[in-house]
Amino acid sequence: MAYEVRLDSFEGPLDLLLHLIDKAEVDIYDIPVTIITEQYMQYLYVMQEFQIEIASEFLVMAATLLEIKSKMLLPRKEEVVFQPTFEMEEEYIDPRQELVERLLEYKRFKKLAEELRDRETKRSKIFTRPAENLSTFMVQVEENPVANVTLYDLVEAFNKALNKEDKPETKITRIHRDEISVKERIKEIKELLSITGNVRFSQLFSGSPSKAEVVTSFMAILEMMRKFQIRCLQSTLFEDIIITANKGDEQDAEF
Amino acid sequence: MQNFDVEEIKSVIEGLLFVSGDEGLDLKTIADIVDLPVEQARELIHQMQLDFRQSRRGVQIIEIANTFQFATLPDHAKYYEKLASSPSHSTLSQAALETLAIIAYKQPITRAEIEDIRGVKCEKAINTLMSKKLIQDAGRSETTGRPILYRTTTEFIEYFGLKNIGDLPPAPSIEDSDGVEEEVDLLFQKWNEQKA
Amino acid sequence: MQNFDVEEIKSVIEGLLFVSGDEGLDLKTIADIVDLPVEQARELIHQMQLDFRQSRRGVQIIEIANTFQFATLPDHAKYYEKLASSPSHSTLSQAALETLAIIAYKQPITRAEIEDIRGVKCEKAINTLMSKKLIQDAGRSETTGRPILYRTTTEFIEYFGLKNIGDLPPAPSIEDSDGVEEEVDLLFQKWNEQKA
Repeated sequence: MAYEVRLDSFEGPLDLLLHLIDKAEVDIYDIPVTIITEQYMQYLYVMQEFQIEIASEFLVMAATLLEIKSKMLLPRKEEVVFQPTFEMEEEYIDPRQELVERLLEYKRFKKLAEELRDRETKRSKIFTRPAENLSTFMVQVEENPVANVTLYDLVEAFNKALNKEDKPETKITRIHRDEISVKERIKEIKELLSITGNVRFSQLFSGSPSKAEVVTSFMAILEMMRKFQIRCLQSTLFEDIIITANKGDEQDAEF
Repeated sequence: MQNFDVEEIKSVIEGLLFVSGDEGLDLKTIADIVDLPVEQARELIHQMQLDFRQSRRGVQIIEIANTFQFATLPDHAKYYEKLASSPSHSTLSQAALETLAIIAYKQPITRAEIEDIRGVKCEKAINTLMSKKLIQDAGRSETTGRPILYRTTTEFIEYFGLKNIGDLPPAPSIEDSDGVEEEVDLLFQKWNEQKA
Repeated sequence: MQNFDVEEIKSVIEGLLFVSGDEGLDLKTIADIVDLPVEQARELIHQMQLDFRQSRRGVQIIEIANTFQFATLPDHAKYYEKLASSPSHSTLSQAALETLAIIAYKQPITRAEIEDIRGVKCEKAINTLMSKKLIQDAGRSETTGRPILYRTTTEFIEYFGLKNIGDLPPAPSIEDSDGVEEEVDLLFQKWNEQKA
């Protein structure tokens, strides 16, 4: 069999059918169903022989072909003539019609895919270079390059970057229980400060803290800053924050 | 520009395209910078494209995704392959290409609709195309189950070196099929509406 | 090269210099690629430098540290300034925004790590962000190859109107991206409650 070489190289049953029709050099609008079905079944048989897993779509198509074949065997026109008038007016639908339409549609996109392949190849033959870094040409008074971007957009962009994998649709709502309150956290930080005088934000945690823990701590610090109990220093963005106790204010603490 | 020195403006445009690299520059920006009406800038760029060919320059000006940019010549590919990376170096599988073709021409479209046309599952192809950013979610269909709709991205246009989405190869018409031809016309109509 | 077509070789060299970008190419590499003796290649490049000046090209070929590369013309600086501050240059693409978000939350981070998360190359996005001064080098990673680390700049905080790190919404973690949105919501909720 000539198509043995391409055994599993078909994209699906439609692809295989198009190949068989093409090989048999028959009109796609007038498919000799008996012949094509036989060849199709033969192909499946060969696949089986070679122990290639046959996708269910191929089997569904086999059933469809057999169905069409049996419908084609039913007598038509001659009989219709002897039918009562109202049934005669019913338009005869070729059992192959739906399949032919599907094949034509698929063939169209197969051609388009070839076109795209062509473009892909052409495109791969030309090269460009990355844009130059224009920062040396930046004038001192700069426009805000992110004037139209909000923080929300930034978070959104991050989520989008993280969530590109298809996620399962099931959503599990997690209920977060406050393991530690802001009040308690303030107390802990104060204790820590009374020993060391100052502490790094990162030192407030051991191991890998939960997000709730980080936020609670952060809010505790903000609260303490508001009450002038501590001072915070950060040399540059995302540098560790250094927390220093404000002398004399400890007594006022109401926590 | 007070003294309209064509050669100088061409020279400036060359420099602008050079520094913009594969980001390209749209006509409006070029026109603004050289202080010319858009149509005049377009005319100059077309002249430059001709100049470049005539003087056998090693680069050409191409139009991709509504921007102009420099690119090397296809005939010279063999010299550059070792040095440069091309965006289309990794070739897509047949399954991915077929899926992409269907999305490009029928967007927005659901996975089930694509599978109907291809006659096979295409979850894998869709995942590949998503991870290569050639397609993206386009909301959800109003039909039962509200399945995700897919559409092509700007990266898709860049990957295939198209001028814009309307620059897609025309859908081939199938011989003697009135129905299909009509459908093709309809598609084009849709495209044009989208472009407008 | 059997048939010594000078114009063709010049054309190839132009493309070579174009694609090699800022790194430039040394004479030996150029000569090897076009299959000419080094001296002949040098002679051709010198000719090209003259050609470029005579035909008022918008770029020039310069020799830096024994490599040849393209460079812009000093006289055109004002146009590049205009480009650097043009609207097209001041809006961020989705790719750039995603890259910026990843750097903001995971800094310091290498390009390879960003590409792992995004699933696509982001050299272009990084260049854009660098030229807009939204990110900067932050030394080199200790890992193999010692790749460059990136971090956001002071300008970044200013542009986003942040007062300090606390103004940046809490970072969702990669491990449980399922619940990311909910967690962010939850944190905002908590934050607002506290403020109230």
